[in-house]
Amino acid sequence: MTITVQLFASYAEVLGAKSIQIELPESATVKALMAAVSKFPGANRLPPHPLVAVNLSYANQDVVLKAGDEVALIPPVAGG
Amino acid sequence: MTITVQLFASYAEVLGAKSIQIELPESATVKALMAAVSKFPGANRLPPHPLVAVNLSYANQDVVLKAGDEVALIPPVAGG
Amino acid sequence: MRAGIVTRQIDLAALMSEVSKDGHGAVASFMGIVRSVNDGKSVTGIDYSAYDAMAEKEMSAIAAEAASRFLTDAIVVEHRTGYVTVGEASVGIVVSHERRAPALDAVRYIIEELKVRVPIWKCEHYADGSRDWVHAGTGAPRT
Amino acid sequence: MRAGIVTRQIDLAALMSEVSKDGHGAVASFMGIVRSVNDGKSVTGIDYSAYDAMAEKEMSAIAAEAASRFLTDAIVVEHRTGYVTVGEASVGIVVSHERRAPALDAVRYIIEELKVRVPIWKCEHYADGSRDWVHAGTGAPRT
Repeated sequence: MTITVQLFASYAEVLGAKSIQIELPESATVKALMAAVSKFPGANRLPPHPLVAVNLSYANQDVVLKAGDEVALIPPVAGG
Repeated sequence: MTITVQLFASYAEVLGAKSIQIELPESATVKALMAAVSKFPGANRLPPHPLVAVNLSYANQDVVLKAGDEVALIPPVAGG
Repeated sequence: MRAGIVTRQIDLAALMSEVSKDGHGAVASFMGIVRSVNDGKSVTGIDYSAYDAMAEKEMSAIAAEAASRFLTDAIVVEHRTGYVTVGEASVGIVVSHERRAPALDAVRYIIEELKVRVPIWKCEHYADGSRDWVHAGTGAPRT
Repeated sequence: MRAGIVTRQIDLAALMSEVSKDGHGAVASFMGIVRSVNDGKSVTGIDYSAYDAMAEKEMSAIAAEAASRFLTDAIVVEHRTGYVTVGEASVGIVVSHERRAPALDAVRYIIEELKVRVPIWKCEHYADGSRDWVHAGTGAPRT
């Protein structure tokens, strides 16, 4: 399955894109997703364990992804 | 000396005046003042120990009064 | 820093402009509003009276204490006297600060102290034509 | 109750009118303002960006939590995105309540939670033409 990962703020700058497409086997976890993300050019400038949101909620490494999930990497927040 | 005692809110209603004049010996205390006040008509409807302000500050029973002092009885406050 | 009694409507936006300060990142405010119901009775308005000179002295002292405790002098406090109808503000407090926590702390300090120290009184007027002096700590919870 | 992202100026007076509620005696507010100096550098403005859908979901969740904890639904929260110049508000929170303490508590709860949970980011622009992503907890104290 193809997962589209949205990127924001400093992460979008580091990876040079607003989103990236990741090809993953069915039932892959967030952990597998992040392993794939780490191979992208510029990903070495991401922190060790970036926060991930799946379908608008923060998700831990064990969450299982399915096709159509809305996935995003969340840089350290700084609202207010 | 004559001390003018300002009255406010419910105390002004109870004593039927915005201020009362009290005749006291020199160096009389707030306690003596209050003893004199308690003889005024309506003073039986004051609480046992009304707060007193002397020259815009809360004053205890031992404060010594002098001619020209600005004296007031302070009902329970209810601002805000 | 300014604290005083006013006899007109409280304009919170104006108070916010007044304390606005370059370099400050936080503005906290509190308004006390005349409630339509108190202690189960339908209220039409509150007639506030004050021992003006002492009230302004105490309000200024409270503002100065807040300035000293919370390290900002961008503080304004107004309490209205006279007849205030339901839904209108009786008191307005605005504090600007570099940071958010002390801005909120200062506002809270000021309203709590004001309630217990400042010689201001309220006479509630009810829909049935009656009226009553309201003392803090009696009857229904106060704002 | 309303919480959302806006791309225009925050009008706190309008937010206050929005939450105004018959029977409520207390209105508390907080505004976050873009500071002219941060971490010793002269700031001209902050470009705020957000993951809009998730930010609005989190802001709404925070408002709902505050409503449930502090027992009022008279809550409005706006966070602005885009370029916000020094002195302008980036966030506005207003809570109306019957009583003052929970009104102030709710405002504090909302701003504290917003700062740590809501996916919003700021890129500070400096007078020297440079810019930098600001992460909470780094550099100078944040408002």
